[in-house]
Amino acid sequence: MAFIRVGPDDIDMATEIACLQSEPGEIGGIASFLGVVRGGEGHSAITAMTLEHYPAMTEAAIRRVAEEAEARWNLIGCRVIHRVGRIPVGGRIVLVLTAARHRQAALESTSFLIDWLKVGAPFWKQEHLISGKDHWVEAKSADDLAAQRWLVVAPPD
Amino acid sequence: MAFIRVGPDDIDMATEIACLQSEPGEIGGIASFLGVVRGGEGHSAITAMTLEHYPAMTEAAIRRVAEEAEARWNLIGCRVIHRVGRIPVGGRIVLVLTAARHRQAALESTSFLIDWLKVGAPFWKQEHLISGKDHWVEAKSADDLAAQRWLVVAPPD
Amino acid sequence: MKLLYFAWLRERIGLGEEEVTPPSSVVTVADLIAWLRLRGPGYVEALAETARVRCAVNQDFAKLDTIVRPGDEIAFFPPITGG
Amino acid sequence: MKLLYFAWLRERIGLGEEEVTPPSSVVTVADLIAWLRLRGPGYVEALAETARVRCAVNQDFAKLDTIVRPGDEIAFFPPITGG
Repeated sequence: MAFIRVGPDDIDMATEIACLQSEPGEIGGIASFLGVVRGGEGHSAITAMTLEHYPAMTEAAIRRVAEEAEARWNLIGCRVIHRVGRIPVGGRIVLVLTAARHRQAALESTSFLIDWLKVGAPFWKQEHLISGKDHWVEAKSADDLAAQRWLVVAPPD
Repeated sequence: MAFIRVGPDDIDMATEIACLQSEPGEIGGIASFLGVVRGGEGHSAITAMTLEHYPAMTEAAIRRVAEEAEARWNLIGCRVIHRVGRIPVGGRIVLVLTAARHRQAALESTSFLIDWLKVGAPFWKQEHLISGKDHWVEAKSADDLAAQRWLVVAPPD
Repeated sequence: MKLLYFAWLRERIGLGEEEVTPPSSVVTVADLIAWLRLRGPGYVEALAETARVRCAVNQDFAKLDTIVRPGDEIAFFPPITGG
Repeated sequence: MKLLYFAWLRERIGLGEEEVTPPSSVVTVADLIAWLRLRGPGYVEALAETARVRCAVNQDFAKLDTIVRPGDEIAFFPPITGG
């Protein structure tokens, strides 16, 4: 059963892995992706990032896709933790964790989920520049292309 | 600089991630693969696994390939921890951890490194069956094929 | 119907949420956007470029021709930047 | 030269490491295997199927026709099962 959490609390990787390992099943490999706030350089150097989301929609949307991944890759477990609110440079934003019998299922499903989160889950990032200005991050067309690798449909234009 | 450790000590993921994050550079994503001992079922149910290796060769071979991965995917950091000795069911065998500016570099290089470890680093696994018998794990041709995806050459026949 | 605004749309419109009762001539998301633009300069600024605006109707991603009905929850926001 | 045996080759031969001085007719890995098979049933059992035996000369993977020299460290082992 996919576990989803969206909220301001920091991500504790060790705890999440322990929870995943307590799932019944023959786990052979656990893959993960942890996204962190990049500081940027020069004019685009930032001190922190604020993540906004659409609460009524976020968890349900992530759960739907996480369950799709569980079925597609026959996962033993899957955890997606996405933070919202203000996160300083170097801070954790998102953790995707999947467990499977075999490594390829775990690695591919992790890749799939993070590619989807970039374009399919209603989050928006605002960067707080060192200059004091705030700046909403623009969506990247590269992210749409990455999601399309998995035949995931990005939200319609 | 790739960090490699081969030895009997357990793997502490949180510590390894903290070490990786202390590398200078603009880390945006950290990918990982953690391999654990699968219990098996029925006649092939096991209680533990023992990993043997070729000490004079292992670390040097892993370092060479980890540095190749760092260059190929422009990684900010890379840690490969491989345990040897007896490990119980559910225990951690191997951790591959990579950090990059962007998620795809981190995820792909992790996949590459674990695929290579399966066929290119001189480790051998012995399973300890519940029945009391010991059994050397046979190499899988699927692992050779996985390594070939990356144009990695498995040891010659 | 209940309208929600996120990210820079929220900032430009100046509120995150409101109840509206558009006339019966508002049938689709596109109609709703056109009607909202009449409500003031913040709305015009937020909804000027429909290419940069995304919409969800009752928590499902919607298109410009998606039908909107009284009682719906309709959210407007920029392209997603999650993960 | 120094020979190392790993995994089930070590078990069948009954030791993990030994120093040997093969005759000068032993030039390649294949020659060395043929000569080792004369040393007893454990060697025969371990080295019977060369398709299941891998070799490294001075910590580099080697083939049957790789040259071996006095002073080399030569390891025999099954196909790798790491990771």
